[in-house]
Amino acid sequence: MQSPRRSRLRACRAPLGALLAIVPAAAWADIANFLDPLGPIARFQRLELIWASVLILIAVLPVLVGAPWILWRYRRSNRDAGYAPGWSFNTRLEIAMWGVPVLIVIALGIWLTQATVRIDPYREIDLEMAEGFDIRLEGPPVAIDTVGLDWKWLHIYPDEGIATVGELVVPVDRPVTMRLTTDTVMQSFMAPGLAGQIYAMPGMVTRLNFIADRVGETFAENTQYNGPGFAEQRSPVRAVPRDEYILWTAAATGAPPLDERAYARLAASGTLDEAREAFGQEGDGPLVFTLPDRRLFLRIVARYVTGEAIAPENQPGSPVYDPETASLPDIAVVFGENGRPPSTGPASDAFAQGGICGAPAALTIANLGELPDG
Amino acid sequence: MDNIFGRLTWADVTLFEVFKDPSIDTAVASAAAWIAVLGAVAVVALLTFTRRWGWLWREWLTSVDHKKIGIMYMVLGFVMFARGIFEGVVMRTHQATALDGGILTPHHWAELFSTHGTVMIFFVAMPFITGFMNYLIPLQIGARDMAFPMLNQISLGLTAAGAALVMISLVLGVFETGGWTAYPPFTGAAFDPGPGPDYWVWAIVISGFGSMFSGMNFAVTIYKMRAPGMKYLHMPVFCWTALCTSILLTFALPPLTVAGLMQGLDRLAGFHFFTNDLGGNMMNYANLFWMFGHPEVYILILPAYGIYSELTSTFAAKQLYGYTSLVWATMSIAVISFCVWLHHFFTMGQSPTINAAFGIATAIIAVPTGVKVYVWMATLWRGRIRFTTPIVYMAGFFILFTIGGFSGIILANPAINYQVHNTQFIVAHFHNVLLPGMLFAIFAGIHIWFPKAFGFRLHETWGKVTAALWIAGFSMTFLPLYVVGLMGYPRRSSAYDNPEFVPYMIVTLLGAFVLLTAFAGLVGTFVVSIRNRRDLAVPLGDPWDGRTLEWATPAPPPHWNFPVIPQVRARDAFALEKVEGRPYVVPEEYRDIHLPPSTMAGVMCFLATTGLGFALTWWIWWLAALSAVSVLIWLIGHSLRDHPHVVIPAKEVHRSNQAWIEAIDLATPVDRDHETKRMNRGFAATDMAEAT
Amino acid sequence: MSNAKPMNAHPGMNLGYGEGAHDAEVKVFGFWVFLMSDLVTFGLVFAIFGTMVEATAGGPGPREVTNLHSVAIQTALLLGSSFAFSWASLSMKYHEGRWRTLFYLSFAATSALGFLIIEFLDFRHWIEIGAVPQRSGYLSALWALVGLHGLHVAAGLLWVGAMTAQILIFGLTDDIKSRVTRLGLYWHFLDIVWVGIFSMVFLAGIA
Amino acid sequence: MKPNIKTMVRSVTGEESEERSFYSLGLVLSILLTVASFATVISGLVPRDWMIPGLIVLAIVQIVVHLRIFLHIDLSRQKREDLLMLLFTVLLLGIMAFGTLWIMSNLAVRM
Ligand code: HEA
Ligand code: HEA
Ligand code: CUA
Ligand SMILES: [Cu+2]
Repeated sequence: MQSPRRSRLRACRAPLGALLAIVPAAAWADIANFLDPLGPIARFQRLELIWASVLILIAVLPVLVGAPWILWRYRRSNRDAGYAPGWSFNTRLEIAMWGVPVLIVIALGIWLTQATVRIDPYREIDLEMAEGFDIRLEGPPVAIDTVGLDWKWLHIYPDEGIATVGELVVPVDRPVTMRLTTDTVMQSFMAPGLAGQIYAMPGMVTRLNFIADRVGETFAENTQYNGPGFAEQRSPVRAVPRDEYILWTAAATGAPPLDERAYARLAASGTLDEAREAFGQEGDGPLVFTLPDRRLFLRIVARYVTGEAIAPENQPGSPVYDPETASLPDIAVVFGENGRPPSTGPASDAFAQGGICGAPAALTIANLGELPDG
Repeated sequence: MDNIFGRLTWADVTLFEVFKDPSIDTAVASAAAWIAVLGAVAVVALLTFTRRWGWLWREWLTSVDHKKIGIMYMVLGFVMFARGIFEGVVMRTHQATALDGGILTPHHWAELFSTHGTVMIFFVAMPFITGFMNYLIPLQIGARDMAFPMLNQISLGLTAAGAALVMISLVLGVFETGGWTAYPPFTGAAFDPGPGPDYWVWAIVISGFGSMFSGMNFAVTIYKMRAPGMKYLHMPVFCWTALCTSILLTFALPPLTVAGLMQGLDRLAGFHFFTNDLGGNMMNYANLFWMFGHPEVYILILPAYGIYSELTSTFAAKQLYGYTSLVWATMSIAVISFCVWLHHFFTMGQSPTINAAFGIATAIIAVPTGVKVYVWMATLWRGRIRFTTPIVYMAGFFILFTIGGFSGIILANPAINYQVHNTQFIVAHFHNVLLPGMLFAIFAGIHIWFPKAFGFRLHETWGKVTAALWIAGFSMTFLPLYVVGLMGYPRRSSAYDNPEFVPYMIVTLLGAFVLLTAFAGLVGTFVVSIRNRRDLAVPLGDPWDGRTLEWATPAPPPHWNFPVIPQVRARDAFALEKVEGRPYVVPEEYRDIHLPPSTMAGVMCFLATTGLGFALTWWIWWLAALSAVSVLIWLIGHSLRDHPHVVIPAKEVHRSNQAWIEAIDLATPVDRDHETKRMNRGFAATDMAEAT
Repeated sequence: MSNAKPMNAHPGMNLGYGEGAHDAEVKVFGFWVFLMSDLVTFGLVFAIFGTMVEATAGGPGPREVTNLHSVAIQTALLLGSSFAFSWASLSMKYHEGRWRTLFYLSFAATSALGFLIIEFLDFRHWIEIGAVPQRSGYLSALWALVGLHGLHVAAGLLWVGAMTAQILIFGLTDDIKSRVTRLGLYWHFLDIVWVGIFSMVFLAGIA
Repeated sequence: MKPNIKTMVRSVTGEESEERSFYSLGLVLSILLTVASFATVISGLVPRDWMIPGLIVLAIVQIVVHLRIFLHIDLSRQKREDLLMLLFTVLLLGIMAFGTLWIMSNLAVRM
């Protein structure tokens, strides 16, 4: 690792920055964000924001308007205004003071509960939910496994057999069901144009479900500070028509494989630019790989629940991490039906792990040899 | 370790970094280190030159007088505030240039927001709040001192030790870079072997003990030391808020201590509480931290609410509207604040049921807070409002804090929180409640009680201009951050690539410079006021037509506060007496007054815990053992000696009180139209009497 | 302020009425507040322990670390110590002279010392079987919880030592009595924490 | 104003023996409850599912006994403040500890 005080950003950025400064802001106007969403979940969140604001304003406007007025009206020099130094209680006023906020909070509470349950990030977008949001589903869910690395996101498409870094591509009108973890410190994956964020934590698997209902571009970023390259952990998300998606996956088949060695090198701390350099890629496009081992994601999760200490040399993100010797365990976490972890399972004693959450007690671990494929 | 300095080496001294590798970045770092060192040297030199060491030692450092301890807390707060503000302005400057880069390295940027947050919360806001409570509580409840004067001094020592560690990190080594929340595993040994996170851990744990002891001390003082006749419902609202804050301090600091110590064990001894491997679980840290962190922000805001309550009724010359409602609101905020901590990690993956439950609990806090705001409006209603500096702050508070609370309620909705969590929206929210909420109250409070503590008022024009700058500067600096937050700009990022942010960033930079002017205005206010202290003098002690007991003493009050402990009959004790026309009665009989003796316990604890924290940070084991053992031995030795109370003879009490009463007899009362004029010597003609 | 009521509520505080009693009452109440804060600390460590019972990472678990004989002896010693302390308080309250009080105090201290020794033997055994805190989250939490209690007992012992010296120097003055009373609260409080530990950590661990 | 201690001394011997037997009762109860706890786990008489709840109940009862007898918490007026403080602490601790267990166990299932 470089000396932390030396900029890892500026070197590679100066030319790029100069370029961007010329590119007019208009280029950014097309990029979707929370205020200009690309999918129904984010749109719903925006609606929620508007309605909650309106409700809160009922209680807040009287202050914003009333306080300045009172201050002015009852200034000392205004002898026409009344003066009631002993006035200190009024039942009706008390009822209003307590009652109005209570009513608003009740409304807010009901509202918020419904909204929270409705867009639980773990909830897969099925027909019922699609109906609720008034959208069409034009195909089965796309499974994406996302791994947070030091300063880039790795997106694994297990069904397509490919993986990307620096770009997330999703087909329009097909739900995306994403599992997330990290192979370093805690991060938070956020795609503002689509669904907001969820934490990704080592040894654990969280979920995020979303769907894009129009073609367009937004971005995905990490919002949980994780070191000097943090600000660069942001990459485009493209929602593309279904045919284009198929073309895109097909085009990736010729890409280099993301085998254990390549993964170990990718996991080393570094921004996307640095990763491109490490893999000898020119330009500023994403890195694309094919996926020789579809259990890569599950093996990454398993790294933290083997029951053995992780040597710092084997811990991506550690200052002494050594990509040349680092390895992943030959075991993987197994999920039960519905992609849900089974509550009981044949966890062998050697891998008894867990803790209520430190490592997913509910997941089970299996030797790679015994794993069912896929 | 064979090195007697543990793992501390010459390379960790940051003073010369700029010469080794010149850049803006190292210049800022080295300049900060030099300022810290030269500042300390300057203070030492000044004290030596003016031969003030003995005075400092006798009158201040060893004093157990709650008033002096309160003032020392404020001084500590101001020193750290200067650092925090400077960092804030540097950060704004960086962000204005941060389209794809910026003037600082990302690592230095991280150190800045981490120290800024840590310093502002733990070593600015906390000392300010504690300082106010120290100064005011015994005076307002009619007591001579705190329940545990020596412990009070020790608390100050521990807080100062934490602050000292943060200052030392400027010169030796680096500070932690994971923000004031210091989430592991990022701050764990595997990812950051140190010393930064160690500085953080020990500074926080040590000063945390100080705050916890303060909390207990205040709580017992208010429970047990009230003047005879002062029922709970006779206490000034500030005391109520202080009581609730003390309870929060007592019960909310343990989670922080536990989290901090566990983090320390992980780092120093290889435990596995929050590590990635072997069953560690960083979610426990988030959970523990916010179990402290949320009540913490109410610890900061409740006394501020207390100050606003005193302020409105004093400067509107009216009885407080809805006292009972305020008391209930305060207590419910205190209790509910323990039930909402999860709203800081809605996005961790728990079920929607849990999220909704904590979201609702959070929204409920809007009710008592709203009641408070309405109560203050009702208090001003039909009052006779004087536009002194505190009222200017209050006006800013009404508008700006309400906006901050608004965004808080928005955040409390998990569905929306998924979008704005960890973005600049949060930064806008919490500055929006911390500055117009807490700091405005502190500044207003300083304008109100400074004359009590030092015997002269602060300059009004300077004060008002400063307040106005502050309001304008705040709005410019932080309101634009709401917008960029909604556009998805994460907090703590050193750079961005969206050019649309640039105009907002430039506005906030200008705002930060307005704030800097405001800070200059603050310094100016003090300088001008000290220069004109003769004209501004209010030795008689009641410049604002005050309502509570502290105004019934001269300014500054004598060490023993009250010649005889007052007998209280009702709320607003002093105002009542003024209305009834017999405010300054001469006691029939004076008695000897016993006061607790001076002690060097606070200084001892300061030195020992600073040494301990420093030693644990740098693995200097002998120093750690020495500090711990020496302070233990000292404390035990202290308990084996007799410490007779200081006795103030009745004669002296009589003499001093008589002098004050006579001065009042000679003075003419000043009405409210002239309260900011030179003729205000602190003997108020009350407005209320005239109206009733 | 001085609510004129006999202050016999706390054992050992036969201070009658007035200033002295008020002062003692304030101090005892203050200490009570401290204990409540400490209770929260312990409670949180318990809660963390609860979240980590399964985080053994393949290392030694509750069954390996629990030695019921040793736990039973520790429990007996601590209870005995607590009881001896109450006798010390009573002897102080009923003015049986400082030597009587010191006699009971030394009983309390010896039992507590015995407790610490047995606990130390347990710790040594844990280290021998590899149940060190560095092995797993569960063991970290275990050591933290049991160790925190042990540290409290050790601090209490130090305090008893200091108290003994104070009693020898000053005799049983009002001030000293109030201090002994506070020490007593602390002593009994630690016993309560131990009840939590032996039931929830050791017995529940092997249940 | 020093209270005259000497005059109050031996006039209260009835109270003294009462207090001594009260403490002894505390000791006996504690021993019984402790034995019961151990027996719950090792006697084999209690079904497994009942062990933990049984232990919790026994521990709570014993804690109450300790509080009442050794720490002198009761409902009399002078002590009400201590009691309130205790109840308040238990309330907060309940919120914090059960909140923690609730949140963490839920997270465990969802990860
Ligand atoms: C003094 C400090 C202070 C205060 C007073 C508050 C007050 C509030 N805060 Fe804030 N908060 C912080 C300091 C503070 N906060 C800090 C420092 C953080 C970030 C920590 C970090 O991550 O670094 C934070 C973060 C934070 C979050 C987490 C955001 C996230 O990380 O995702 C949330 C979420 O619910 C929140 C909510 C609230 C609410 C609901 C209030 C309420 O108390 C506000 C109540 C006030 C009002 C509502 C206005 C007045 C009311 C009326 C005029 C009428 C009644 C209104 C209604 C009926 C709606 N705050
Ligand atoms: C009390 C707390 C407090 C205060 C006062 C401030 C004050 C300021 N803060 Fe903040 N800040 C935090 C608490 C606070 N902050 C916290 C907790 C964080 C999070 C850290 C983390 O991420 O972990 C943070 C983070 C933070 C960031 C990082 C945002 C990010 O994550 O991207 C930035 C960026 O610019 C910033 C800026 C500022 C600025 C410019 C000021 C200003 O400089 C304020 C300037 C104030 C003045 C200049 C005072 C003027 C004085 C007067 C008017 C006095 C008048 C008085 C009398 C006359 C008596 N702060
Ligand atoms: Cu984090 Cu499970
Ligand atoms: Cu909060």
